[in-house]
Amino acid sequence: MEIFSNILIYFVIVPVLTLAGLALCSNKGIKAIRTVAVTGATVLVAMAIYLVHLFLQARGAGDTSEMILRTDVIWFAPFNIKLALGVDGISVVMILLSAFIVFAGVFASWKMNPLPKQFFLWFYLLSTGVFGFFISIDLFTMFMFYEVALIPMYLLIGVWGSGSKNYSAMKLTLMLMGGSAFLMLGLIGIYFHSAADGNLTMNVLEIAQNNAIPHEWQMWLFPLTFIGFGVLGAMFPFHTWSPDGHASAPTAVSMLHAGVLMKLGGYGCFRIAIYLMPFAANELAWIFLTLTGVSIVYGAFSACVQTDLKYINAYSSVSHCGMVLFAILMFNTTAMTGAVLQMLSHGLMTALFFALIGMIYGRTHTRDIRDMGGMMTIMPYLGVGYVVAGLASLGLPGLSGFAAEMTIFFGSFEHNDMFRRVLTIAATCSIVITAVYILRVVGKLLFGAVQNEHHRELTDASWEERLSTATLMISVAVIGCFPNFFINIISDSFLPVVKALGAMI
Amino acid sequence: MPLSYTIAVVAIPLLMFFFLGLAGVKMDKKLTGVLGVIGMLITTILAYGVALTYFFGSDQGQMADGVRQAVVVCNPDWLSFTQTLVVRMGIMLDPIAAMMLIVISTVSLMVHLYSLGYMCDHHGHAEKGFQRYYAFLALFTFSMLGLVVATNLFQIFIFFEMVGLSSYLLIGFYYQSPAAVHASKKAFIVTRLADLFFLLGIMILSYYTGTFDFHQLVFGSNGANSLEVAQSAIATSGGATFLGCSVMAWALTFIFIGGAGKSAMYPLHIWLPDAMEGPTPVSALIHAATMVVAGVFLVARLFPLYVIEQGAMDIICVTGAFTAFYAAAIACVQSDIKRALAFSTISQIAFMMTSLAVSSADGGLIEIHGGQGLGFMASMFHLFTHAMFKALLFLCAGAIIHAVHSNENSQMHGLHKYMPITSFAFLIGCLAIAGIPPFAGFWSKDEILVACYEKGLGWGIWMSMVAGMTAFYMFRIYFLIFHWKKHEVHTEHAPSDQPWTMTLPLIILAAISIVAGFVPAHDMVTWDGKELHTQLNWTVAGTSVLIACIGIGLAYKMYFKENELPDKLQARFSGLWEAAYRRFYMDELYQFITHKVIFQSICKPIARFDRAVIDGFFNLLASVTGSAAYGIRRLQNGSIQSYVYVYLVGALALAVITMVCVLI
Amino acid sequence: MESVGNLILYFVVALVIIVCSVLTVTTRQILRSATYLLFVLFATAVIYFQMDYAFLGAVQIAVYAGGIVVLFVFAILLTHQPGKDAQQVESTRRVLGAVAALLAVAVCGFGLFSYANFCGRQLAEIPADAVTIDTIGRFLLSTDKLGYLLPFEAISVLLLACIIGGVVIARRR
Amino acid sequence: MNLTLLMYLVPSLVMFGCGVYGFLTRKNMIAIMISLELMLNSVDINFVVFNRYLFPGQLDGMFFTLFAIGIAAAETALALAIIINVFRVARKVDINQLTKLKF
Repeated sequence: MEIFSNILIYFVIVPVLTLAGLALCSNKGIKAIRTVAVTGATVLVAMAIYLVHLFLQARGAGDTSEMILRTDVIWFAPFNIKLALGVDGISVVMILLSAFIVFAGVFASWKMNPLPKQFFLWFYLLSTGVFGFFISIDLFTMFMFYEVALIPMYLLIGVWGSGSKNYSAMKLTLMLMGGSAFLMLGLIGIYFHSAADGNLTMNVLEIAQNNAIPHEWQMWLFPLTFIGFGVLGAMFPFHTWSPDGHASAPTAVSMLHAGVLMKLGGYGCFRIAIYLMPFAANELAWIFLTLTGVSIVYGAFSACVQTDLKYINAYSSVSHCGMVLFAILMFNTTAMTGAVLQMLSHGLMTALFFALIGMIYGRTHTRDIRDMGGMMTIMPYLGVGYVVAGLASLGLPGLSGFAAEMTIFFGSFEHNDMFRRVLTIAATCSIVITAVYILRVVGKLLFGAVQNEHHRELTDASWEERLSTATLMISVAVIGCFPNFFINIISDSFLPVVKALGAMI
Repeated sequence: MPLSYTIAVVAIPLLMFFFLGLAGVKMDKKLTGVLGVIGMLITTILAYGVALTYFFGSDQGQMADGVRQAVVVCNPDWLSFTQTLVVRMGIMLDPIAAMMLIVISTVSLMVHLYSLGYMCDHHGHAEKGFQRYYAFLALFTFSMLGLVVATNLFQIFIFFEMVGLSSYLLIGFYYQSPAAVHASKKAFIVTRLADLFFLLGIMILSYYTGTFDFHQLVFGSNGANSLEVAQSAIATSGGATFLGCSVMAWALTFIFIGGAGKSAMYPLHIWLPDAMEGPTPVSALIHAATMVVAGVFLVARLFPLYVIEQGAMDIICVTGAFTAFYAAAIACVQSDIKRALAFSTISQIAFMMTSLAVSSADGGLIEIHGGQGLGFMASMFHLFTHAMFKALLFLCAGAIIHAVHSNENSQMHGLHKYMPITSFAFLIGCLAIAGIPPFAGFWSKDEILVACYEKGLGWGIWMSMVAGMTAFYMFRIYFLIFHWKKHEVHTEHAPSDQPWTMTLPLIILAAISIVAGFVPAHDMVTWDGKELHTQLNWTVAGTSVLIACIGIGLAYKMYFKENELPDKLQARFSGLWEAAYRRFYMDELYQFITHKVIFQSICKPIARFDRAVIDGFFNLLASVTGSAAYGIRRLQNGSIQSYVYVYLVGALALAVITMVCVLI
Repeated sequence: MESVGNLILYFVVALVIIVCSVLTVTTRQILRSATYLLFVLFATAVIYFQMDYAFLGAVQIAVYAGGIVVLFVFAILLTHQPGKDAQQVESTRRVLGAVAALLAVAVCGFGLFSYANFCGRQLAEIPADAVTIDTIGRFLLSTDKLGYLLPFEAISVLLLACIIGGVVIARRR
Repeated sequence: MNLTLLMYLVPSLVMFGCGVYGFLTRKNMIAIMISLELMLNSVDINFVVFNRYLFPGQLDGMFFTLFAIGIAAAETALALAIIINVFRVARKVDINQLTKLKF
């Protein structure tokens, strides 16, 4: 089979094999379960790094095609549905991000209890969906994997969550499904206008090439798809699943959700909504720019007064993910590159945050910052990790957030109209607000006197927790220190889009 | 020494940071401290070598036609925004960078050494977090060095953030004390707010000029190497205006605000006094000698642009002059020795700012004193001397605090007898800052005053008055600490001079403070690289010395021996005294804005809005759907008889309809 | 012209059906209800005989009267204490039921009477050997156009399923 | 006087009406089953008489009735088995009181 000679398909096959392996483990055999899960994650990381290498090699060898590693396999001929694989720079880095977060997530849920086997089963099913989404360029396949990634979330939160988990799981699933409903409509609409000559197609590249969606249809389909993905990208005012969902989700699920799943939103907004409908994107950008601009400031302000660690982080995610969508809507290479960097940065940093919060919560059994204090003396490793995550979040040079945010701000500022300028300046203000809430938490949680004497008996991170967080910390630092490496991978991929958008003006 | 050694100057502290931060935990505490000092010593030697090579050598491209050139040692790309707009992480040596290398490495080395003693308790045991302390010091030194050798504006911004971070970490070193945590937070957020403006300024500037690079900003991208095209940056902006001012004026003002945040200019000064919660050597290094002058350095870096934008210059000038007076006034009444020194620092930095800003483009006095260049040179010179004597003063304060365990001067009094070396060192520092010849401060302050008088008589008089106040409050502190009345010994340990690790830096810095004024700064540190021919203006110098002596005399009268005069004056001007003591209520204002306005009136309502309205909407949607479903469920009541009934009625209705249709 | 005997038989049967049907659903004792049902079923069987479908009539008696009613009686006896009357149903329900039933009768009756042309058909003579067991057997097991093998087999499967179902349900747990 | 088709349909109709009434009003499940049998039976009669009067040459109606009787037997047997089982568990056969499985 031709398709099995394409490395991309293995990004789906490996999680599926891991699933199968997990299914064969007995419920009690925690060691076997861990071994299988870690093996799967390690293989994925190795493959992701190899994929980056392949990509750089291809580009270095002068391959300027939009997507590399293309393979098409027909699934359902009547609707021209294919398993169309292909990656460009953006997908490559997203796959890399996902692999790292899955890896860290496995270690973060090392002591998962109860039902570790079932947990990892759903966990890997979710991963399958995520990887599948990033490797495919066929609308149907993308949507299918998108759903595969969403559904396990319900069980993962509903079964292994904490707090009002039923409510949260239901809310999260329903809101995201609501988004999917919009999306589905949008995708069907796109499909039926995908070609002027009647050769309807699901392939994103072909649709973009045909550029046949009538303008009046674009005006309908663009908001549908953008909102559909925007819900997952926590766009104001569709973000409220995020605080509750994250608050109830178990550690690794929060990591994967904030770290990767929310990126599906940004990626989809770009890859489907903007890429395929440049006309409507240009026309309607102002609405979504306003919404995302509001997201940025609103999320940051909301985070300032929360007392639950996970809520703070969830609102902070609203702010940061708002920045992703904001930058994508700026329609120039710099800002869009910044958006992808921000996705990477936010993914790693929030995963780190959630991992640490999970670990702290696992020890103190509270997430209320008013009940904690002086954690730095008790658990220095986790404390340092939290500070690093916080600094990355508030955009300190040398950590990932800075490079991403600066690229976004400078890219956004390239526009000469007052509307975008004002929004950019408003977005820029968020760096101060971010500093306020991050330092507030760090000050209350880590510094100061120990609030609760029982906390003195708590232990610092165990080896698997150290491994999990260290992976993320190092990744954050690597992106922050060598942003140009990533920018070189990413930025070329935006040229077709920017060109298409430019042609509309 | 090859100038490329500057890379090592910057890299060694960074490596020390990682080494001490990661491996230090497992090492003996004292060892980490010694390693830190050794690392810093190497850095200092290299920095001196590089700086002296730059100033006195001529074989590495630093001199051309008698003009000192900036030498770019390396300039690799770091972050490419677009093909042309690229952030580079480079190393550039020019007069002010070389001078700053000396300042930073000297003070940093002194502080490293000093901390070996200071960060120990009386039994010589290192404090908790000793390694962390040295790691942070190394991080700060790295950031500051990176800042001064920056080749472009964005790199400065990056290192502004980095020094902000190190400052945050070091102020909050005693992280279990709520005051320290609060102070560190405040310092970070206030400077961050300023950095926001800095960033906006950079954005505007880079948008119109398409570059971050200083060289290109000043000389234009065509590579022309003369100051006649210095206006290129302004020219490329095409005269764009915003709200009536040119965008360049906006950009430069914003960038100045960024610098004002770091340099604690009014009204962004509020973090600096609180920052004194950190260990005293840290205050000496960061909050007196190096980081706080980053703002001055920034303005000096962009001086060729500021000179052209007179509007921005005026703002700096007014801010500087006001801050100098404001801080001096507050310093006159503070009882906490470190706070008093902090306000003194603010005042002195404001001197430097003013000095930079009084330089004007229409240099009518060029033939006499070098016109616009004089203020620049004076400012940099003062930066240099101030760093030395203010570090000295802070380290002395540290020694005193270490000895008496209090910051309040009411706990000190009459220490001269017990700590003679410290006392003399402090006295030298005071004389230097007061501007008594031949101490360092005299030379630099004199140049500043000259530059001010050239700007206008009013400016000169104002700044002279502040200089007098400086002399007064410094000697007030000195007399209150070392004289006033006999020291009461509370504990069994009488205060005494501290161990050699702490005393040696005092002696060295005192020596520098005496001789630093003779450094030929006017030959070395000028804005255009040309030598500046100055001569002592005895009218100004004489006046300023006289004013300083009056200030000292007043202080002597009031504070040398215990007497009633200060209390009487305090009672007489109680309102003014109270206001100055409470720092003219700026902290309360900030407190009000942050807590009452931002937290209570913005954040809380937004959070509540989110829960109630947005979340409420979705919950409402869900509950409406739910109750509708519940309502419909009633129809499905499970009673087969009612189903049949409904079915029957339906079937009959259909039958009737059919029949009606058929029959009609 | 019918024979008088046939006519009388018809009227008796019709009377039995009508009266016993009404009694079946109105009597308060369930056992009586089953008994009246038995009469109705017998009367129905008589109609089948009248229609010359002797086999059908026999089946009706054997399966319905002999099987089903016996089952009913068993079920009733298993679930009711003898002599204890079922309580009277509430009147609204009765009224509603009556209205629905009368409406149904009225509508259907109206329909019947308005199609009097075929409702007034006479009974046609058929050959005496038209519906012998033999014929029925052939039909049932034939796969021709009018054969009933498939439904026959379907029924047999259904019955098998019923037997198994009954066993499963009735099994003691 | 002749026995017309209508004359057979009328008792059948009455029987059906009684079945409907019984089905709607009875609370005892067995009684409901009895009413059901009445309706079924009336339909059977209709099949037979329609067949006999309208298509005397064919036997479809008769066979239909035959099968209907078979199915009715099966259905009744099963239903009664269920009822008895329910009675075993709940000790009652009144459908108004059997609400365990209701939402």
